[in-house]
Amino acid sequence: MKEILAEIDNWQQAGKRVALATVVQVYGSAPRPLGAKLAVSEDGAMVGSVSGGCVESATVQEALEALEAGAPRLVSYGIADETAWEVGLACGGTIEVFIEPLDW
Amino acid sequence: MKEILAEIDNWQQAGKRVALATVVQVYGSAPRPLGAKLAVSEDGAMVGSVSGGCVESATVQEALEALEAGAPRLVSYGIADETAWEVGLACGGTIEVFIEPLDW
Amino acid sequence: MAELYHAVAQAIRQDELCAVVTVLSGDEIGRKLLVRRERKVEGSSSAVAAAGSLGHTALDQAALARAAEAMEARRTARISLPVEEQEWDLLIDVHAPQERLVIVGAVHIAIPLVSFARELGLYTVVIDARPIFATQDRFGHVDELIRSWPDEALQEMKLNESSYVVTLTHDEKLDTPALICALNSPVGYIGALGSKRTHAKRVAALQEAGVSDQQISRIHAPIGLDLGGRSPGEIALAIMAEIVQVRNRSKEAGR
Amino acid sequence: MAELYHAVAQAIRQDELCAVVTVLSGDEIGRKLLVRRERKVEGSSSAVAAAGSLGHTALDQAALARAAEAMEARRTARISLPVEEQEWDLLIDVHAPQERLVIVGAVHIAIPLVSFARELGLYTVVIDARPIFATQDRFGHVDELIRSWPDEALQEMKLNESSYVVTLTHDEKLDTPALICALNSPVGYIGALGSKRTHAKRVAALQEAGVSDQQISRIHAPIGLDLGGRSPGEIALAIMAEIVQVRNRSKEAGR
Repeated sequence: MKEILAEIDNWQQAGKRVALATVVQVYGSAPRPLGAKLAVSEDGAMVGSVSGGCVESATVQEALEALEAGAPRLVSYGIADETAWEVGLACGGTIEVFIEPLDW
Repeated sequence: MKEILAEIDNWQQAGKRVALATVVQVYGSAPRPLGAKLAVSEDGAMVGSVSGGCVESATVQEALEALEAGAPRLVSYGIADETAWEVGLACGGTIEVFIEPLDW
Repeated sequence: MAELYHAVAQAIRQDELCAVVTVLSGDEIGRKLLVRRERKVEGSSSAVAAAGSLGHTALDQAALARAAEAMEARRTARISLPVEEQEWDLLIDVHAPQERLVIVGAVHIAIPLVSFARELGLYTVVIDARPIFATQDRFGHVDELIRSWPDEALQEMKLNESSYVVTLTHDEKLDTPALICALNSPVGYIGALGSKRTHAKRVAALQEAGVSDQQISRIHAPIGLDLGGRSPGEIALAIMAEIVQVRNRSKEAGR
Repeated sequence: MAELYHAVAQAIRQDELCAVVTVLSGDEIGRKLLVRRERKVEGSSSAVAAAGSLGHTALDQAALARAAEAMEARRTARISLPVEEQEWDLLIDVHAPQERLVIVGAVHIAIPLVSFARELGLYTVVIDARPIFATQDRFGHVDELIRSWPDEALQEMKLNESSYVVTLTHDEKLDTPALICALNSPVGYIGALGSKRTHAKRVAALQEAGVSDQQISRIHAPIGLDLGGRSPGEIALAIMAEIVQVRNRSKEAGR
């Protein structure tokens, strides 16, 4: 978390809303551990990561929707086939990500 | 030693005489351990190493002289000042090198 | 609004161990509780609910107990907590200070030791005043290379329970002041290279400097697990293995 | 002429443990003795003077004894040997086969394990038939990445006392045949990842395959020293520390 605080500060000081995505469950051995974080600003900029790369863009989409809705959500990403492996989620399986507006 | 065998073979097959230099004593912590080897062909080509780089050329000179003389010799290299460190012998001290014609 | 986040961000910035509990599903989704440690007079500490709420007093209390365990184990966990005839789906997100290995003496053993520590995710610092040892060439892989006297450098660092200090200089004049500095801090591991004979001399020097035997007993010497090797790599591995073992045993015991 | 050298070169090429003793100063400067091991019927071995001479029978015998010790310790040494009222200045140059870590299963733990082994100077091999595990991306740092069935790959390798085999696949169908292969060789270390329960099942499978209990007892399981961590890096460190400890104890005991 420490490594993304400065960028979140920048966004908040610029008056932008921010959403936070956190890995809350890992089935199999995923590239990023439980608690790994991705922050997303209302204009779609991101910092941090929740996977080796392949679910980041989907997570940004969900994060923007969560900001619109003003409510948290729990999302599951299943990565089972070889293609997914190749795009970077090195160890397969499923991850669950909790996505919330940073309004607390 | 294994990594220099092929090159020694090449030289011998080309009819060239070869000298072998071996680190036989290390005072302080030198970059190359006891037993480290440098082989030198009669035309001054070398393979392997006895230091991080700074006593290699002096060793090649001694090796060529040993080939001329047809006899082994024991040589000491003292590396004490900062300049020597900077040229690559990372840990200072003194090394002793045994230099012999490979005629056995 | 944003108060809880700012408390969390502040704790993390100050390298303080803390946990954020979040309700992940159900009616209370998104509710949070911040758990920090309160240090008591005699040095021990206990976890306290510092801010926020999960919406029910009984749930807050049960979550606090589980958060305290997770903090001691330094392990983020997803749990299902039964309180008041409901199963609560919670994340206990532990924010632990970055572990740091501080190596006094830019000697040969320090080179593989830095590699091992980095592979394990530790932040690495090497301190040596001697310019011929502390070179970028030898330590291009370290996070921080400090060219100054070890005790001065250590005094300026905020050594905490997640800091591990190792002295490797082979030189009493450098090692002993560094050890005194480390012993005056709550570091999680202190190890000193040297034979039993060297260590006996060191103990005498520390006693003379007024360090108590109880404090001296915190020093691991001879350093490292007994893996039986003598090469720099083997000694570095033995040291790294000992640090990990000591750290994990402290976690299990609860600090 | 050159006969001795060719015998030495051949032994080194065949990954055979041997030592070359050389007189470093005095009248006999440059004289050499090659020491190899003779394997006895019952599996043990003893060092023998295989070629050359230092010029005196008593000196050859004394040097042979010291060379045998140095070979067991895998340690090149400069010694001063008193024989016949003279101090002989000798180098005992030990040529040990390159140590090799063979990892079965390109799982996450294998990534830091390869790093640790390479830092210690071991040659590293990772075997996994599953293309999604055995990727260049994950294992760019390994010396050799073999994409085939573990037992087939192991059969093709010349496993010797300086080879260490670790199975990490979490899959009995892959691990068990690999273990049988390793047990049929003189490898210096065999370790298998898995809980006590997994290992009990594995022992049953090996017994059913006709492997003797004495052979099965060569397997280190649960694998690794007890450092108390659960992360891939911690487990890899515990495995590496165990391999080094087992190797060094074998050296001390003499193989």
